[in-house]
Amino acid sequence: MNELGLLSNGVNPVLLIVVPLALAFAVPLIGFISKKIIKYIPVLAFLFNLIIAILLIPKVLHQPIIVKIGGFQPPFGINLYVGTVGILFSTLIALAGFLVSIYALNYIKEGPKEKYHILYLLLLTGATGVVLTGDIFNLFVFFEILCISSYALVAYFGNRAGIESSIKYLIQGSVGSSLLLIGIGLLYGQFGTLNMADIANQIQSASSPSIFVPMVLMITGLGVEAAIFPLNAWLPDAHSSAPSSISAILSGIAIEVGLYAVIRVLFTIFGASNFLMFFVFLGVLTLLIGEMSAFSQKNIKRMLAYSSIGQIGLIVFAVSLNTQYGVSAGLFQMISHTLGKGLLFLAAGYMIYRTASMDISSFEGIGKKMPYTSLAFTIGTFSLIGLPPFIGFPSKFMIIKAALAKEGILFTVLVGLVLLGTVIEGAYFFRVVQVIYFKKGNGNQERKEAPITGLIPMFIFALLIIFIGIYPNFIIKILNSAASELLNKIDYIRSVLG
Amino acid sequence: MDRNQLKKWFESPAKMGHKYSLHVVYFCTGCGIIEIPPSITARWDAERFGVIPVATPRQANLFLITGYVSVKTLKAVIRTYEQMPEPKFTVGFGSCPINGGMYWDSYNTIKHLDKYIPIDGWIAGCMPRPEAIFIAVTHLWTLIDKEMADGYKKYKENYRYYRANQEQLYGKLDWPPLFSEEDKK
Amino acid sequence: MSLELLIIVAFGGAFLTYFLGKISSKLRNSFAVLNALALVVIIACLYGQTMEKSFYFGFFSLPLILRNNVLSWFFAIAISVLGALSVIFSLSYMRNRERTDFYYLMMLLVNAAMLGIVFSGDLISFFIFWEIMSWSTCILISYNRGPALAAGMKYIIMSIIGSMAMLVGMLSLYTTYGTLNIATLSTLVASSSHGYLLFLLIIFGITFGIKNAVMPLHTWLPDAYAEAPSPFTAVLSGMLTRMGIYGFLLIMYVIVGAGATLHLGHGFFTFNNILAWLGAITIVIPTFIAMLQNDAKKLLAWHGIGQGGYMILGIAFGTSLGMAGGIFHTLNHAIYISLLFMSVAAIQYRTGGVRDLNSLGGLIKKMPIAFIGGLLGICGLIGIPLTNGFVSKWLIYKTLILNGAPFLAFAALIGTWGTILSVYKFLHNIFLGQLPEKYKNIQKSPFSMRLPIIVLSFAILLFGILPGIPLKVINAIDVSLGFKSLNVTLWGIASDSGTLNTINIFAVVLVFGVIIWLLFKAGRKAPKVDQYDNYAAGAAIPKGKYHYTVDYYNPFYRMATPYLKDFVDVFYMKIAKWTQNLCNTVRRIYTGYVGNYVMYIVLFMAFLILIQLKWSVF
Amino acid sequence: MQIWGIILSPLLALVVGIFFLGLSRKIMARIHWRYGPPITQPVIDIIKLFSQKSISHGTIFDLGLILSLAGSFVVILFLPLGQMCPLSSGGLLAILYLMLLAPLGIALSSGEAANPNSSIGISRKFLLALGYEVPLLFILLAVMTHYNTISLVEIVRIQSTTGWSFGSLPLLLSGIAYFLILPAILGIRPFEIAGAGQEISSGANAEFGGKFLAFSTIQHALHEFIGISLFVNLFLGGWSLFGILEPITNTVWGVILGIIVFLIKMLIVFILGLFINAVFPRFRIEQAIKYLWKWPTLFAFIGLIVVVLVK
Amino acid sequence: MKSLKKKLESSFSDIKINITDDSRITVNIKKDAVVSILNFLKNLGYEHLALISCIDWIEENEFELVYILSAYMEKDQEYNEKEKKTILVKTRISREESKFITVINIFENAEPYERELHELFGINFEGHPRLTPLFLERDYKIPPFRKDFDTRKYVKDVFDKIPSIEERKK
Repeated sequence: MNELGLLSNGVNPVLLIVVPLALAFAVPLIGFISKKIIKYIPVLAFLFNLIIAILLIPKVLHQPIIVKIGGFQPPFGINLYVGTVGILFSTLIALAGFLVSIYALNYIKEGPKEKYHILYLLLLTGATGVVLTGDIFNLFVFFEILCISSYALVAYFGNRAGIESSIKYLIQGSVGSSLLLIGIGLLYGQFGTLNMADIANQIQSASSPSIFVPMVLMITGLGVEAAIFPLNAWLPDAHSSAPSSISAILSGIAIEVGLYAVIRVLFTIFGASNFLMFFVFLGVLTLLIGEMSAFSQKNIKRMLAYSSIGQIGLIVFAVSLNTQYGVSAGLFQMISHTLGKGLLFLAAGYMIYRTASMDISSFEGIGKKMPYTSLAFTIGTFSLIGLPPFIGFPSKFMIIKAALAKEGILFTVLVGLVLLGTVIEGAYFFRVVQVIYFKKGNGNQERKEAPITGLIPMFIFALLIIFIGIYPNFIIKILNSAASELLNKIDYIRSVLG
Repeated sequence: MDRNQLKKWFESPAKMGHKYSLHVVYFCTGCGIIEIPPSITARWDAERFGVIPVATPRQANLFLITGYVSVKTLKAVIRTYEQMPEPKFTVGFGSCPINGGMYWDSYNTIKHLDKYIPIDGWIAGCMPRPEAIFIAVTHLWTLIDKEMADGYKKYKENYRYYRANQEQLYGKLDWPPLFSEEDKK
Repeated sequence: MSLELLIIVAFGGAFLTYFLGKISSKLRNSFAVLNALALVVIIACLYGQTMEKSFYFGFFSLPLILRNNVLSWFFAIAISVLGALSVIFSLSYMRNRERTDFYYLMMLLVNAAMLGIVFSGDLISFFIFWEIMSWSTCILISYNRGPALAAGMKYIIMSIIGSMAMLVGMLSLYTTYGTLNIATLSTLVASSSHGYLLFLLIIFGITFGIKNAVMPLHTWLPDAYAEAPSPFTAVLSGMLTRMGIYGFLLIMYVIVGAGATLHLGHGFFTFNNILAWLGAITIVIPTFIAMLQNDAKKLLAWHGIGQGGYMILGIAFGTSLGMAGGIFHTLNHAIYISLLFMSVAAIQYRTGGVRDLNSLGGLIKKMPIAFIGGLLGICGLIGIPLTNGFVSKWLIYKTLILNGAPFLAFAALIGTWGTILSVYKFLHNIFLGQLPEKYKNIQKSPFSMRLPIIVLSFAILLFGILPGIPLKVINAIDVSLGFKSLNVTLWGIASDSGTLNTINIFAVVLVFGVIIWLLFKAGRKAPKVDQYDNYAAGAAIPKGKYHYTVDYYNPFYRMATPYLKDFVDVFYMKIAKWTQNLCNTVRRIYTGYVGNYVMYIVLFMAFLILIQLKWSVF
Repeated sequence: MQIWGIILSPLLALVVGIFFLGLSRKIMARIHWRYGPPITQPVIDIIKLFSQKSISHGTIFDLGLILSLAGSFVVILFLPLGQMCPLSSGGLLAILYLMLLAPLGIALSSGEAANPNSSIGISRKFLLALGYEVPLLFILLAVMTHYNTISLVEIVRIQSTTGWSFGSLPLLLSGIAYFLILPAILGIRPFEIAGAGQEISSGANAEFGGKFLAFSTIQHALHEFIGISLFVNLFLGGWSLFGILEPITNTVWGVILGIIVFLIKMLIVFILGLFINAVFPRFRIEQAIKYLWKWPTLFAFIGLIVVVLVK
Repeated sequence: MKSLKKKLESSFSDIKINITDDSRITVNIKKDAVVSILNFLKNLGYEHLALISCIDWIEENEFELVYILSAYMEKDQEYNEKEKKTILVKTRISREESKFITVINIFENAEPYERELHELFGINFEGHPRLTPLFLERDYKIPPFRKDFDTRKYVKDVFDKIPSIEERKK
């Protein structure tokens, strides 16, 4: 009952990690009592997480909370740094996790359900952990939890494609994490400490080549998970063969967390500003390659996977503009991508479930059979393209404004390329909408709508998309403070080291 | 020539008009057509009589039937005649339209053309020369003057009989009768 | 009568119609018509008052401003009247079609979006309404399935490119000036550097060029007009494509200001001159391509592009007369092109969707009202003196000639003759000539179709004979845009260098018409005759084979066809094919072997380190 | 003065037009070395046609013809006849567009006649119009830019002071071009494609019976009058004769003399044109368009360039 | 000419061939061998079927069909009268049944000739696609070109029966 205790003296952010972890291990125990309750546990866990995160937001806004685990003073003990960025991401993870767990209530029927829920809880704890930790080794540990559980979940269906893609994902992921570990080792060897703030503090004094190698190693390691261009070969296979709920989480949460890690490493630890210029080009390259390969896809989930790569490229482009407005635009795009892509994957899940095939041509006339799901799908596509009433529009608005704010013909050209990517995105998404609504469906037309538990998360996602789309000021405050926290690392160090 | 007597002009301009501007639709049937082109060109010049060849029966008021009329061509002749506007005159060339001429016993030529359409004037001669045509034109003038060239009126009054003759020859005709009962009065 | 009430009524009405449709189609129809008429009434009594209201949404501290001035009122009244007429028209046209509630929702949504565009006072709401308009149009274009999907796809790609260009232009304005309110912008922008002004004009020019189908950007228009359901094509061709003109007016004369735009660049290469020449090309080539079309709606679509060239020519010329001509031509074009599309729709409705010019004929006997609509429509299109087209074309030509641009005037004038030829082919193949057997017993078009046709035909004649009525409003627009005013009389323009007096032309034509009609009556009575009592050199008239329609201007086709293919469209198709192949090759990067993927990761790292060692960039 | 103009000029145009028709048949006959009909033959024809009973194919069949004749009369009112110009609002542009009424009217009525011959005739008439319109527009633009006005009355007044525009160098080329396309505008001899009697049984008036044919011939006569009077007004300075008539310009005698001079000029131009064109066989429509777009357009285009350069 | 005569005699039984002075060969043959000989001659180079005519031997109660064939001149040969070779293939068919097979599949241009013979002689050719009337407007009980068709009697009962307008009026 000590959780309640912790509740008393103000909410302790550590709960965000501890509760899902505990419940993850409690699942097999509860399994003995009755198999049916298991699938409700993740729902409870993330509902709890969501409430705590929302409660913490006002506190964190005026000054970040440093949680010292085991009473050791930093830089010795592990500490959690719950800044606005951290809380923003954890609310996002909790929200998405909560909704997808409702979706999974009766989406996951066959196969080892118990294992699914354990891995699901572990995956999201890993994600929350990465977001909140202030210590790079701790970052590595949570990162590993996240990756391993996602390897397993990708192979959940157990069919040939699932296993093959999860093996590929495993190999690349492990290569990435080993590079990450070497990087952390080098840093530890050089500075003798694992605490991010401490390293950030001592880094100015160190000579540039000696810190460049660990930086490259860490960025490549994290980049694999963050799906930046050359490193994201695993993403299309993993997302298309995973169950839809998992691919929603993977492309909604896992990639964003990977990207958060890369940004945290780049901005706070190394603060290498001219490296960011390289990242701008990398972002645009990822965007174009993602959109182009999505354009020629026939399979709906592979198309959505490639479009996730495109969106990631857009976010990287926005964040690496290295201005306050740019970074907040990038974070805004992350939120819109999580909501939009999550909605798309959930809707696509039930469409595939009903038509029992993944290629787009089988969706003809589904607008009639599943009106609400296809409406949700259309809202998702419109928001990703960036049409006014939906969340995609303000985020694209901010990105282009940030890009144009930087003088120079180079950035106008890059904006041109980004918009070219949007045009291609508009083209292939409209092609799908055309197939859904305007092709005459063959065969029976009676309505086989998705079940209620499937419709509720979609409905909430759609509601959020429209609400934030119309009223973006609602989250602008959090975004700006998160961006400022990321950008100026001095007060990060001061708040941790005191 | 009495063309320039103004008094006549004012008495009946319509009749004078018809006399001095005979627009011809010549129907190239039989051997008479060879005579028409020379009558138009420089040597004989029909235009000085106001006779000009025109393309369609709608614009014409003189119908020259030059030579024998076969059973098949008679259909076209009747249709052209009916398409011509009201004060219309027809002139038959040579003896064939009169009584079949040298084809008197042929199974395929029409013997008495005036049983099917009214003919106002005949020109003798097994294909009359252009001078004969012009003489016929002058005669036609006198006929018009004396109100005797009234073939079209006869056609209108006893259209029923003409129609009966035509249907006796062809069985059922595939165009509606020109004058139905009521507009005859 | 405030503006936001108008917007609420427009959008609310659209969604309400959709839900009413669920209850009963009769209720929905009457509500749709009522809603459209209500809009007309509200806008009508907004005349004259210029007002501005701003509402603060939570959108990055950017207000949504609605304002009404004489320019937006002019466009708004045209949009609402045309929208009402097309809704009335589609009552019977869409009766036995499926998904009609969806159709009405989209129709009223498009109207509402256009009103929004016209009344929006700042660029962000302009952009939002613009997006809503282009999306609902693309859905309506691909409404009847089949080839319409390709047309919809082509339209949506071009309009996304257009709106992206506008987004970039708008945001560069926002970053440099911090505000998007059009009124404040118009004061601030005039002062900035020529290069920046040119950049702005080109970016916004691309968007409005695509929408108004200026020559190189016109390829979406023929397919979109041909495939969209006909009542919507009337709205699409009438007012929707002319939002491009409103946009051009907005950017060239409101935001950048008349003074600045007119001498941007030097000598021949000023922005206006290039735009004028583009307009001239847009007049000539599509009009002659229109001659080759065998599909009635495609033919009218190509004319839509051609007439767009006149408006661009009028506006780009920057004198008050030219402006008046351009804007007046926008109104006239809206009237007669929608009239023509409605008469084609009436024909389609009766002949079961046939719109191929080679298989129709003689429909004047069966559908006289559609014929009158068609006839007055094409007279307007050509610019016959008593119709409204003549007045606006006269204004445009006068400016071109008196300002020393004879070659532009030549392009415009030769465009008229191209129009005459192709448009007479349209009228002849559908209405005149022999009536085919299968259309022997079709009835007249229903009343709800005849009403709009009659109203629009009357409007053509009214504005043709009394052009003063619209010209007064247009003169006010000229003054508001900063040009000197013309002395507009009720029957035309009176100015020192040549007056136009349509009343005495009308009087003279009427007088002589009556005299000759009496003379005609004096002649002997000519009885009416059936179409088969005809001259065929004595032979019987072959039923159904005696109507000359197939390649009507054959001698000209043989001479001109190789040059009149739509090269621009072929070029765009090549680009589309090329991007498709590029996308396929790009996808091939993901080979599917894990070995390659791991190699990518290692190569990426090696690449970074190599860069650092060699040039130490980071 | 203006009311006189409105009554007098159409009648004068009618009489002169029909006289030209008769004259052309007489001259054509003389060229063919035959006597030919009396000059008054067209009048006789018209009287005969009016007394004939014809058929009609529908209301548009009649109204189209009425519109075309009314259109021709209206255009005559806009053309200055000597000093007298009844109506001048809208200038040369209005005349150019009013000249569209006549062919449109005939096109409508012959279209309604449901006869392929008349449809082919109309399509050829419009193609021929397209053919001669290209050089004609260049010419009109050259004149308008040269005198920097769009009103014909103004052009005639300037010519009376500064001498005929046929004499001034830049407009000489345009004048020659106009003379080259004059037969095409009038639709006579080599360019008789639209009303070809033999090939398409007189094209547009295939189905025109009695009074319809009369109206059509009158319209054709007026059209010839318009074509020539436009030429005379634009290039031969309307009523002015090398300044001789200068002193008595606006007296009654001056006006009458002006009209006579104008008509004489028209007669000369007409006869000259007739002599040149009577010997040509009828062109095919492709040859006509190719010819019209080759030499006359070249002259007119160079004329326009010269005018623009001179300004 | 001789070689052709020998060749024909060798390949066809009971065939009578005689060569007239102006280098023309007439071949009389049974009706069932006509198709084979026409094919044979066509391969020999006589591709041009000039005419099919018919003679009405009323006494022998037979029709005689005459197929007139000639050879096209080679391109390089210029035309001279002597070189022109024409062949007449004659055959006899009985007058009552007046039936024969069509040769359209050998010579397409035989179609109008056969229609004419059908209309004027009453011979119907099996396999002919369109045996519709060609020249005559009215239908005749006895086809006019047959010898037993009396034109004067026909004229008397058709044309003279039609009264003039005055008689009909009474």
